[in-house]
Amino acid sequence: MTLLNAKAPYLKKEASVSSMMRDTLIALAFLLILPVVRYGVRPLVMAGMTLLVCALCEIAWSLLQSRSINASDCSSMVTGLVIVLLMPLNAPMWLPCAAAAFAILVAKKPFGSTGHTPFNPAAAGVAFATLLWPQQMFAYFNPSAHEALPAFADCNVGTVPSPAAVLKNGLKPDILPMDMLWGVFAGPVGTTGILVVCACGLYLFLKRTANWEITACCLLGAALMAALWPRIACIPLTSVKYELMSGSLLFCAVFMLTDPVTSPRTWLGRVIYGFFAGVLIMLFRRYGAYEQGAAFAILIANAAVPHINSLVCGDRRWGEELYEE
Amino acid sequence: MTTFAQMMITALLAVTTENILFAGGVGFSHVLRAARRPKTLGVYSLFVALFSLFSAVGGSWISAKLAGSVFRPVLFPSAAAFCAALAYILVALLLKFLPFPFYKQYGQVLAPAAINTVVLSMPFAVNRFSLSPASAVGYALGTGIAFYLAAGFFARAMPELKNDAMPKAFRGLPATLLYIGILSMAFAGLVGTKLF
Amino acid sequence: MRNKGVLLRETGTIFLNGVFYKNPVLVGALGMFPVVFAGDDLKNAAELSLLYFFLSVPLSFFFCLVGEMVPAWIRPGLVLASSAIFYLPAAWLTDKIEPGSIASLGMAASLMICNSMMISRANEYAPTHIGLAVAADALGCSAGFMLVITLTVLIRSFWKTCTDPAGTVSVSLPFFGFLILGFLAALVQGINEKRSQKAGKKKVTRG
Amino acid sequence: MILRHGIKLDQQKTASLRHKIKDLPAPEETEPPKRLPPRKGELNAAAIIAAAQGAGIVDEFDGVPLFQKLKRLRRLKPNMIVACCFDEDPCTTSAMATLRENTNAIISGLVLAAQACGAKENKIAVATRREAKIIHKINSQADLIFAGERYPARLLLKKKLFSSGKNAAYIGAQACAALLAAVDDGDLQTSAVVTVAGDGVEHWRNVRARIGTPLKDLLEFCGVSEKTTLVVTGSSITGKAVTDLNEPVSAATRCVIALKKAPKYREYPCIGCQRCAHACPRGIVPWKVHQELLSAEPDPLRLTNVQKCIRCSACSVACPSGIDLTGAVQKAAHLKKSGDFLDIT
Repeated sequence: MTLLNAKAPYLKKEASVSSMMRDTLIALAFLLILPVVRYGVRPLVMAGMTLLVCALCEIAWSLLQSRSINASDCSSMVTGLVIVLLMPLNAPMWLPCAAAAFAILVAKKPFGSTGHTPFNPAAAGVAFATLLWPQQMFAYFNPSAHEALPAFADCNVGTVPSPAAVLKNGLKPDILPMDMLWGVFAGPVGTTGILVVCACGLYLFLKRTANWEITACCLLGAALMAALWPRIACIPLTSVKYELMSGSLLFCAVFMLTDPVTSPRTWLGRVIYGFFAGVLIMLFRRYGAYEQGAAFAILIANAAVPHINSLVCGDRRWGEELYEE
Repeated sequence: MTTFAQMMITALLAVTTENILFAGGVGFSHVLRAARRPKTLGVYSLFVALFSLFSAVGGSWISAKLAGSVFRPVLFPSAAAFCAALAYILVALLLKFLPFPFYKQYGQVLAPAAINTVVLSMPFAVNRFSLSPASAVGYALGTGIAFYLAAGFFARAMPELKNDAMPKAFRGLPATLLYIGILSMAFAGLVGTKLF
Repeated sequence: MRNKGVLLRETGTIFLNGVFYKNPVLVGALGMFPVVFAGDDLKNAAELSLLYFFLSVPLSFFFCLVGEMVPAWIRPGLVLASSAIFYLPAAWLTDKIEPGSIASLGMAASLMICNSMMISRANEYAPTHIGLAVAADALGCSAGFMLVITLTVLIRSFWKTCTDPAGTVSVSLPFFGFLILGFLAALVQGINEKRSQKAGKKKVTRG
Repeated sequence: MILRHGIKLDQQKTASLRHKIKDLPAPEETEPPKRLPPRKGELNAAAIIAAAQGAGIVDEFDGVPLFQKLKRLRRLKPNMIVACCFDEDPCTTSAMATLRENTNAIISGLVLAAQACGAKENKIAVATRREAKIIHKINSQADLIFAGERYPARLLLKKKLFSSGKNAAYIGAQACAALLAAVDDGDLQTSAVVTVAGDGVEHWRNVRARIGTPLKDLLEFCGVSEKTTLVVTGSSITGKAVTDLNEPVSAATRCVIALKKAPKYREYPCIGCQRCAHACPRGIVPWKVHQELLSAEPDPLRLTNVQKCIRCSACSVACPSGIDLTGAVQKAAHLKKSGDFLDIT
């Protein structure tokens, strides 16, 4: 038997970037089960199309760069799935595909894939879609009306304002906070199943793929803002419950904020980052132009990460020339 | 007390919703120039705040005087620019003859900080948001702070935008422009419509 | 005087650099505000290019003559003052060609006065170069500016067709302009990279 | 959580611990081992050290000859001596097997070592409470301390004892047993217990082999399969790949691992997950060192305490992106030590 010479750690490691991405993918796929059971096969078709577009963008970009195609891990898949889960179910099929293409081709690849993206690609994709197609992004179908949703075609069903929209106009959503838990209310595909999102979040924290402190501090910040300045005239507790469960705050806190590439490096930095993101999300909800301000808030929070890093890490680079001319 | 509170509110607005840097796209060549020299960043934005203060007050005074004339859309900007130029020359004169070597260190920062689109857009912002003189001062200070924050963000992000994992065509300026694009997309979510 | 051929080729390269290879907007990141802010329909683009041309050529010539005599620390103030003065005839001329254009442009036209591209050209380039070079550079820059602003307008109008009725206003927002500028700058940088590699290879094969 | 550095690895120890230590049959023509001359005077420190020197005992804890270590310890006067009967490498079980099989020999050998270097207390370090229960069944009044299962267990134990104010010395399990044999019946250290593990070997065993037997016999004794492409000695994390199999077994080789397929890690860019900083027991931040080396001109002032690295490569194992952080820290230490950066122009 010929023996070859290999480098030091010889044991099979369990945590690698692709295994972390696979965990996130499993957690995201879990979120798809509830809508598929309730509304038919359309979510699966949507997710499939978006993943296909992500893969095509990756291949096109590496062909353009004449670099080997299989160098990519499945982080673009995660971006695609996150974008699909933030879209309404009756959105036209090309909407998540356009957002995913923007996320991969503009927010991820030009900055150097995976390790060097300054912004979370999924957040950039959703922000782009919200800005360019606001009507399609916030037209949620009525879940309790039980209309059949076609698998492929664009469905023209009656749209109903989501609790987040009602909150934005300062009224009290007619659905009680407690039965918002079961997720039978108008909202994006993945964010309505509050219990499922919490379960997937717990799964990610236990497997140490995501850092729990970011999500905890984000929810804390948002709850504090909701309690101190409630948007609707009610006791602070119900305002906190409505704010946390409506819109995509919980989903973004668990899946988009905990992306290790765009979060600070130290524990204290992550606490500050989570709290800052929670407060920003609430500010965007109150003063923003659209009902779902989470994606924009995450972009600004990601821009502040280098600041938090140098603030907390203490590698005082501020003094001398950061970028030689 | 209320004028001070008014000033603070407009300053806060200048940084968030009425941020003419990100939502208006004004003066980013100067933000990048300031970000490339982080040592003089603080003084640069201080000068920007100072000169936008001059032009905001001067602008509202000039628009009051030129209210009647028919050539208002043409005369007003050139008058405002002229007064900004005068302000620069005065400040340059003043600094040159100061005892301690202030000018030698920050001299070459003074010129770009005084003559840029942020300063000249002040009178237009004052008209657009119909600010009272006190809140005009607040707005100018707010814009100075917004400039400082934006330049601080870019000074930190610049080393990250030049790594070698990026394709060669995107290194340096193109990545910075995309970075500005995505960040102003976030602010566009806050404002929603055209600022001016 | 160097012979005519060398002089002509040099001004040619200065002009070409101004237009594409060292385009002040895409490579120098100067004067992005009009492109980003007002670049959403062809009429605006044409008027702004005209205004820039009428404003920058006389300014550059003026400073080509007088630039040496003014001390360095006072020159930026003088540049802004003279640009304010030159703005009046320039605005009058553009208004003559397209009536009502200055009023419709509003802030974009008036902020042309302190356009950082023109200011830096007049402040640093004009005083130290001979008349012909300054003329070529001014023409090159205005042609480059027109190229960039028309490209931005074309891309934006394409995107306007495929967005939501409520989404068209966000296409003309500055963030979209910056994204387009980012990709155009990457295109220019890619071409420059290829040119320098080819030049490098050619030098190696010949040497 | 912040204090307990190091990483948790999935242990593969049960397979080789189930069986007793097997003796590799020595080839026939070797003559029986000679004996030490019987001791004349009474048993004092110098006599113990002379016996250790005579028997040529090599301490497998750090590969230092035992008599040199005892002489140095006698000068340093530690107030505690610890017998390390735990294995930090997930596949190795040689120390635990020796402790399980001759517990009393190790205890009395430890007493002798304590007497040799004048240490007041002597303790046996064991990995987990479960292990301690087994040992207490054999010999109830052995006092034990726990080293835990987080890799690198040795350094974490040293840190724990150092922080509790004890100036401790460390000695290997097989060295204690060999010391007792040398002092009581004067025979030399001729054999060492080696764990043979890895998916290239059919049944994983602890084998007591004579020092100097080539690895080939050891592997054939445990039934090595033809498809093994990689043989590693030392440890599965910081070990050395062996290319020719007639390399001799020394007292310090604790395990031999035969693998069918060398594990290949695809390298991704660093995603900043902070696991390497948590894993490093010496307080180095490996991802910052890696980032600094990648920057245009690495600034040595920013490579904080890089020279304290003990090359346990816990960071390379912890890194999900497969970056060779140990190599990066070594390069940084070399850059910092070599001083070729001092171009103050």
